[in-house]
Amino acid sequence: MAFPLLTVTAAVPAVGAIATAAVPAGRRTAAKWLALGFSLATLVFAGLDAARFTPGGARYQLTESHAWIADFGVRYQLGVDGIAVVLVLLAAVLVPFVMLAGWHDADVLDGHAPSRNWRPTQGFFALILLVEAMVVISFEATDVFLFYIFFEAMLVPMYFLIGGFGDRAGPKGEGEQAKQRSYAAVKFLLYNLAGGLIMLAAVIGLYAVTAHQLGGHGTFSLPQILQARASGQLRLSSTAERWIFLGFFFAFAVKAPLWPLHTWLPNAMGEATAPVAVLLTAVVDKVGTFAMLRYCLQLFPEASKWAAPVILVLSVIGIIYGALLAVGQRDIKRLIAYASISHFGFIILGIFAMTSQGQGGAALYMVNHGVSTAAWLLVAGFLITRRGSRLIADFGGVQKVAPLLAGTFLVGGLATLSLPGLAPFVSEFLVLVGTFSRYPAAGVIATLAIVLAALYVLVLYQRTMTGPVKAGNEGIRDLRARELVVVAPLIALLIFLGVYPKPVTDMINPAVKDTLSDVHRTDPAPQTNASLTAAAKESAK
Amino acid sequence: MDHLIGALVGAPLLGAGVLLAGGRRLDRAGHWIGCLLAAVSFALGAALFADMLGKPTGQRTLTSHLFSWVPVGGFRADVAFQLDQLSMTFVLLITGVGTLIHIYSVGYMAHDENRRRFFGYLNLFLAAMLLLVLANNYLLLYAGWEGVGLASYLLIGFWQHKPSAATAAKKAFIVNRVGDMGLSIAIMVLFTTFGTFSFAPVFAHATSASQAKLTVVGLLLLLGACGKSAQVPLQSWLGDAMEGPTPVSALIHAATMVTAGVYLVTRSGVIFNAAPTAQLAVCVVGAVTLMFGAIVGCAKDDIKKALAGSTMSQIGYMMLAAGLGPIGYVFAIMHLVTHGFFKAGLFLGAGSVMHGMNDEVDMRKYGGLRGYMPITYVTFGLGYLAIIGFPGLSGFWSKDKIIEAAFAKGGTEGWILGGVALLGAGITAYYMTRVMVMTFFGERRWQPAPEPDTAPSVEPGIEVHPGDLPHPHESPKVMTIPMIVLAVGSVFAGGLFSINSAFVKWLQPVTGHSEGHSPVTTGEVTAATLVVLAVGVALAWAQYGRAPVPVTAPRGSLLTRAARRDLLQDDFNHVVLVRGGEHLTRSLVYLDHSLVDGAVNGTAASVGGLSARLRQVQNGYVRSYAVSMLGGTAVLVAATLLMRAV
Amino acid sequence: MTGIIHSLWTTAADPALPLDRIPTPKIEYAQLSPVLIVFGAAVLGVLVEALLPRRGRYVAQLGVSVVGLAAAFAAIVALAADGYASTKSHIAAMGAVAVDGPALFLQGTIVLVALVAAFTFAERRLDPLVHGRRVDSFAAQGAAVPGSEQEQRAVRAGFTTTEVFPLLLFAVAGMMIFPAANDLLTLFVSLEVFSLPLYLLCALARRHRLLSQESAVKYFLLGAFSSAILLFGIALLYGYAGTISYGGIADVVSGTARMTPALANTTANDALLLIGGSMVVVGLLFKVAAVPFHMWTPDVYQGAPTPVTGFMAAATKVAAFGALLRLLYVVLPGLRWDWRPVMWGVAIATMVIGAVVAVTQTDVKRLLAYSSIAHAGFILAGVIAVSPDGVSSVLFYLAAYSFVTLGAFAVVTLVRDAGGEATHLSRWAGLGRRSPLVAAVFAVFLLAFAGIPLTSGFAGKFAVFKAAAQAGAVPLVIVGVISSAVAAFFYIRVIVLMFFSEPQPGGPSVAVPSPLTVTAITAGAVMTLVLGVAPQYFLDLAGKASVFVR
Amino acid sequence: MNPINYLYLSALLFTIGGAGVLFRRNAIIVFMCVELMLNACNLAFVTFARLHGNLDGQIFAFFTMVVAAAEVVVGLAIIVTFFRSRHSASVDDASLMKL
Repeated sequence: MAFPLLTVTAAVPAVGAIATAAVPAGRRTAAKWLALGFSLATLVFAGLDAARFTPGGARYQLTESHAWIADFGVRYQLGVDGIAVVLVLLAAVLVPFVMLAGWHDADVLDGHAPSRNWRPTQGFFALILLVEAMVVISFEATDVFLFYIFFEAMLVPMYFLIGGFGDRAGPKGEGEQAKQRSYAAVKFLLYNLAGGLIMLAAVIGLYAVTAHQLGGHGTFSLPQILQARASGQLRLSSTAERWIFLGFFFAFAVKAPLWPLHTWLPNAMGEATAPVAVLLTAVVDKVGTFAMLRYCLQLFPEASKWAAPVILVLSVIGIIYGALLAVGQRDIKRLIAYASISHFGFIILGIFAMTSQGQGGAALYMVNHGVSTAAWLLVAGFLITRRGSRLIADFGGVQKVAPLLAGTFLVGGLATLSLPGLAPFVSEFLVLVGTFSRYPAAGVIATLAIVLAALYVLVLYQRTMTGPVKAGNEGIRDLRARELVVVAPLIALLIFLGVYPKPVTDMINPAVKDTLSDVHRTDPAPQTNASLTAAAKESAK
Repeated sequence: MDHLIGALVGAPLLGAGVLLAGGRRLDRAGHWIGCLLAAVSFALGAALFADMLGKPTGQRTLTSHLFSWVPVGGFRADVAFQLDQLSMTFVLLITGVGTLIHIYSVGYMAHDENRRRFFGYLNLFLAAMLLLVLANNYLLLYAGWEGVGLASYLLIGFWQHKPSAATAAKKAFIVNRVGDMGLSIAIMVLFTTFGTFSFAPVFAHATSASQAKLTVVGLLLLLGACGKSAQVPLQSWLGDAMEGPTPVSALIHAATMVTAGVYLVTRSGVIFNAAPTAQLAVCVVGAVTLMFGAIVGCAKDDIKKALAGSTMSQIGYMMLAAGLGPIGYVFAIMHLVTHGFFKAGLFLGAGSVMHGMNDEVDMRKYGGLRGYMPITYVTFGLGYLAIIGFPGLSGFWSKDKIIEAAFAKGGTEGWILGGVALLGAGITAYYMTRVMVMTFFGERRWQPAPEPDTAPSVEPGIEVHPGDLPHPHESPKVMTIPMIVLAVGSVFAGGLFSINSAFVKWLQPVTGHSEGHSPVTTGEVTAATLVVLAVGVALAWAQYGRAPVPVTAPRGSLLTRAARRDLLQDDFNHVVLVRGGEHLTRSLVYLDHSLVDGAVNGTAASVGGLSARLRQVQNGYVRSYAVSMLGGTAVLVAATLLMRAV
Repeated sequence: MTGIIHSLWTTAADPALPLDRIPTPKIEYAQLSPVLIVFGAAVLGVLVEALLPRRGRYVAQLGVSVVGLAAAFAAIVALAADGYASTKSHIAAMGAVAVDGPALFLQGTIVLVALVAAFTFAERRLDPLVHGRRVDSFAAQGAAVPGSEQEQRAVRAGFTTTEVFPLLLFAVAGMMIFPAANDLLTLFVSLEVFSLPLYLLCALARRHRLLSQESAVKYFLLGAFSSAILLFGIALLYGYAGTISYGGIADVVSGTARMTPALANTTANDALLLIGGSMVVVGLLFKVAAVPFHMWTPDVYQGAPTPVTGFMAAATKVAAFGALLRLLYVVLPGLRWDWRPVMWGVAIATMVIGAVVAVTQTDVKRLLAYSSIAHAGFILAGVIAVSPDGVSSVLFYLAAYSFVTLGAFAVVTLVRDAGGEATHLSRWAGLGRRSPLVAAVFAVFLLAFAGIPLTSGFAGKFAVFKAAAQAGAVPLVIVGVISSAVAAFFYIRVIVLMFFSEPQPGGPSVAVPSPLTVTAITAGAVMTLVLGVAPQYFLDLAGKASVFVR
Repeated sequence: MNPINYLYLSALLFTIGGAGVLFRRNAIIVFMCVELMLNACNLAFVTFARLHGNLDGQIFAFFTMVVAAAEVVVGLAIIVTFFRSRHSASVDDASLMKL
């Protein structure tokens, strides 16, 4: 059999996690380098995946399939379409930067060692790698159950990352801070767990239905289900399909997060350190939107179309709502969190507009949002750690003392407000066009967000960076070499993807086409042709 | 040849990249690199122009397809250029004036430690502006459109340590974004209507689309134009934009960027021609802005703000013309070019004055400077004559044509528009004379040294020691030469263009042209214009030339005071938009916490309460446990029997 | 099984044959060997107590129990390998004991659990030395009054209650028969056989003896009460069917039995059957701690010595659910439509109340008690799906759950302060800082309880819910899912406490256990992960073992 | 007379026993009430044995007695230790653990 590339891609970070965790207490730095090494190795393999993937070829490529839990109709089954490949690559690209940015985040905890084997640093990096492994495999899975398992399991390491290694630059005292942290972590976990458990019911339902219709044993294999539905073996009753769809969608909507299920995100992002917050929004949450695109639409096309109007409304609300709240925030990280909520609204909007521009844009948006958020939030993190506070009011005139930091921060912000030439613009515009061409009203309202985005980004920049240097900001040093190594490539990537996104879109487009054919949707035709033919008819009469 | 188009954009882009990424090590050579690359792209432009002149009128359009930008489904946006006469005109204006202003800035920014960054931004602006005028499709145009917005943001806020500058920059960007929103929606409508947004196919099919659609597109494009070109109701940012260094005001907020709106309307002429309603809207916006700017210009004591007002009003002229359709397009562009010369010249002059008056901008503290800075005086004067439309100079040719065309629109509309344009000419004469006189004539009001109470008029952040008196002096050559060149342009350009209407012939293939049948003859228009002009000048002279000008501004009439405050537009925005917005966001923040989040926390709390209550049942007494068991048994038995019963 | 099974007693009662021709009952010793081995070991244990000097007893007892249990497990495996779990499964001892898949599977589980439990029973490193002697968690002398002079003497003399091992073995033997019992008499007797030792074990804690005795009293009184109810139910069933053998009753219920006038008379109305049936079910629900028969659980779990609690929580549930399954699937399948709705109600109440009440618990052992109640509810969901899938899912869940529970309670024994085990949650604050390893293991168990994927808890939960859903009990699944969300909340709370809150000064320390407890915990953890990651083998096992003999 | 009456009697006894468990405080008496319930069961068994004309019920009764005896042994042991450590046999004193 062929070399199990996908398995290896997921296994490398998993092994790395174990290895890192095993590093003895004294060797903090060694652990860091080891972890970084493994993340880079993952990047190499992810690159190989992308290289071996042939756009426009088979729908799922590099497939692997082994029996796993026959009783549950579960197979260990991997395979990637264009979108999955790109997202795996995204995760693999971002994690090393996350590690570099968080290089010293766990050191604080290392100070007082309550016990012999107290190794926060090892734990921190091991958990990051663990998250990466689980995210990667959930992108690669083509078996609903396999996906679900890791979709759920990744909550645990993420939970420890948020609650255990949280931000110590909060507005309140350490004690209060600890409370806030664990509240945020628990909130994150319970929200997502609740979503996941509802989904579990739906997953079980799916099994029951398939088992009932395919005779005896049910299946979770995505290709098999699609094939069975195509051949008419499998015909879900519309009620069953809708209920199961809702179960799935709920979980993904929590993860994504979609308004009004979003309230865990600001807490989590506010309390987690910037790198962890990046890991959360830029990498982990993408699983939610990805899953909408892959599972909701492909498994339940009819139900998706049935629910689309409501979902569109919710996501439009989310877009505007998130942006408005971002304007109203006093806390830098919470501001960025609400900005992300607005952007997730765009992604979901694009997915359920069900046009090739919308979905292609949404898929591209996942990548771009990942990169841009990483750039902006990481720089914000550097700023916060320097000042020891994340309240906007505590900053001012930083640009005078740390021009480089200010500049990169501005670039990140400009990417967030989707300035042409930077990556997010392309995807955002695609989503808007795609939405507009089917639901003009939604498209227009969503477009309001570009003004609001400009507002919150520039206001944040003005308050923190411009004007006379504020007391307490004199000491802020400009970016260090390590931090430049983090930021520069991200910015380069932003510009590249903004100017020449074709390599990515070429990967994505075939997958989008397949998905659209699953839901039996075609792009609305331009109206002139229609009007022309109409005129022709007129003249014919 | 057509590959040069890419290089045309590429050169300044390269400059921007090098200067911004280069870091401090380029500080010493940075500004020259900037100038060089600007000059290079001007040279390229000139070469292309020569090449274009060599070709027959029919095949003068060059196209060059670089690469496919965003291909998704039916959605194809390419990075592709189209260089026709219209674009060419802009290319020459942008790169020409741009290069001059680069050179000027070398002197003007000599003492700024961030000069390298400044030139980087200038180059970035050139690149973006060229992209805007060279794009062959609306999306690429939009990219350039926002690009110039960014450049203007960066340059207005160049002195970030000044809160006023930072605020002005932010304001400019956000107000522009409102316009951009219109433009982007317009693109969406175009895509859904035509399945493409490249110029050629869209214009080819334009007529086949429903009029309603075209009107919508037209209005949305107009919204975009209003944002970029500071037309009512989105004009409020331009005045504040004067916080930026003067060369920026000259290049971006006078000569080039602010005229992008006019370019957009002219470029989309086909659409507008098919949508009369939209066209009328353009005219109205133009006319209103024309008056608005002029009135504001009369009241400002800050020389740059006065000039900004005039810019606004001049662009109003262009918009008005562009709104007139084929009658006006050519003259809109022609006025745009001449205006580019003399307004840039005026701003540079103003800059030179401020340079000599250690950055004093209040004209009431000038006076009698003509002796101290003769070259500035002469060039500024020529620019002045040009803008008020003194016979023979550039402004005369272009503006009169617009006024004439306005009348030529015919019907009552024609009369109204024409009248407004004519009146505008008079006011222009008035406020420009005012500026001229207050600055260069009369007795000098800049001694003794500025008292503390004048601090507000001094730009904050720049400390003024009572003791260092302004010692007016002529600016260095590197600054004066560009001024001279521009002055020459503002004297002769208009004339050259009008020699057997060369300009009309030049642009006609792109924009189309038709002589409207004017109810009034050219002679009559000219005469009328000259009359109002004379009146305006005379009034101004009477007010400021003969009588001494008070150093502190008199309270003035209600209109004056309103005009000083940009006719209360900012106050309106503040009350309605800013305050309202703040309240909205604040209440939303509260709701998010109490309602959306509260619901969840509430559920958790209620579960906890239920749990606490159920706990009480577990009271530790064996006998009560036994009761629950026996009770349970009874219930179970009963239930089972019931199941059988039903 | 075709034909009517003659139980020992009916043949004897048959007036047709004179007394001298009573056939000697036929006992298949080989097939009963597992139980017999354990009984033998137990008796041996008693002898050890009687004959060996004090010093030698501990080792001897431990040896006897371990060997006995291991041998029993070997015997079970041998039987299963011999096909008694599937093809050759039949009813031994003149219809008293069934030897079939479920029986063997559950017996295997119970024996393994007991083996691990025996290790925790024997742990002697955790308590500080008393008069230079190592002591375990059992009272020096059960009879001695706490704090009395007599107790002092016993302690000084270095007494230890090594009787716990024979007690354990007797209980195990009873539990092994319980799910295999094929007539009501065996059911009742075995119930008492495993209950009585447990009552005693509960009373034998070394620390907190008052609590321990209180738990024993409560357990005993309520247990006796429940067995009385069970017995009355049995009486009524017997009255209805005229026989106490499962098969016989089933036949009568389904109407395939040979009609006698008496039978015709008693079966005339089903009240006897329904009341009797539900009372028997109540007796079993008490043992599985289903609402509203759960109230003894928290008190007993808290008071009993933690090793005993672990054993009870794990093994009793297995045995009782086994018996419940057999009763509902073999005796009362004919009444499915009567008991199913009722069981629905019980299951829902159990899931919800168990989860909700646990939210506000402050004692680890009580918390685990309530969680065990909630889990009983989940398992009931599987029981309700009357299908082979349902049986196998329940079997799997029981195996998975019992090891998680054992492990969890074993960890609880480690966290100690001056007063013995520190079971109050507030004392656990910051445990993750002090000893990350122990905290991590406990966290794994908690996550398994919460049903997080990749743990055995998830596989089990999925199995039962899947079975329930396929049997059309979708609402049950949804309630289950929601209540497991609630349950998740308090498991998470403990994790938060251990990892994210500052350790309090003078907080408990984690004792370094002997290999015994280490083995126990490791076994729990390994099973948890293995059954979580690669459950297929065990699912197969349970699937093969899911057919009851009749 | 009609054996059914014995059944009524046994039911009555069972109820009395149950009531006793609920209402009496003294552990010994509570326990005795349980024994009473067991005996009620025995009565039922014997009656049914008579009804069905087979011996199962009677045999069962014997077993019950044995079991009951065993229960007494264990139960009394527990209750006695309990009593000795608290000098009270009231089951209501056994309420240290609650909630």
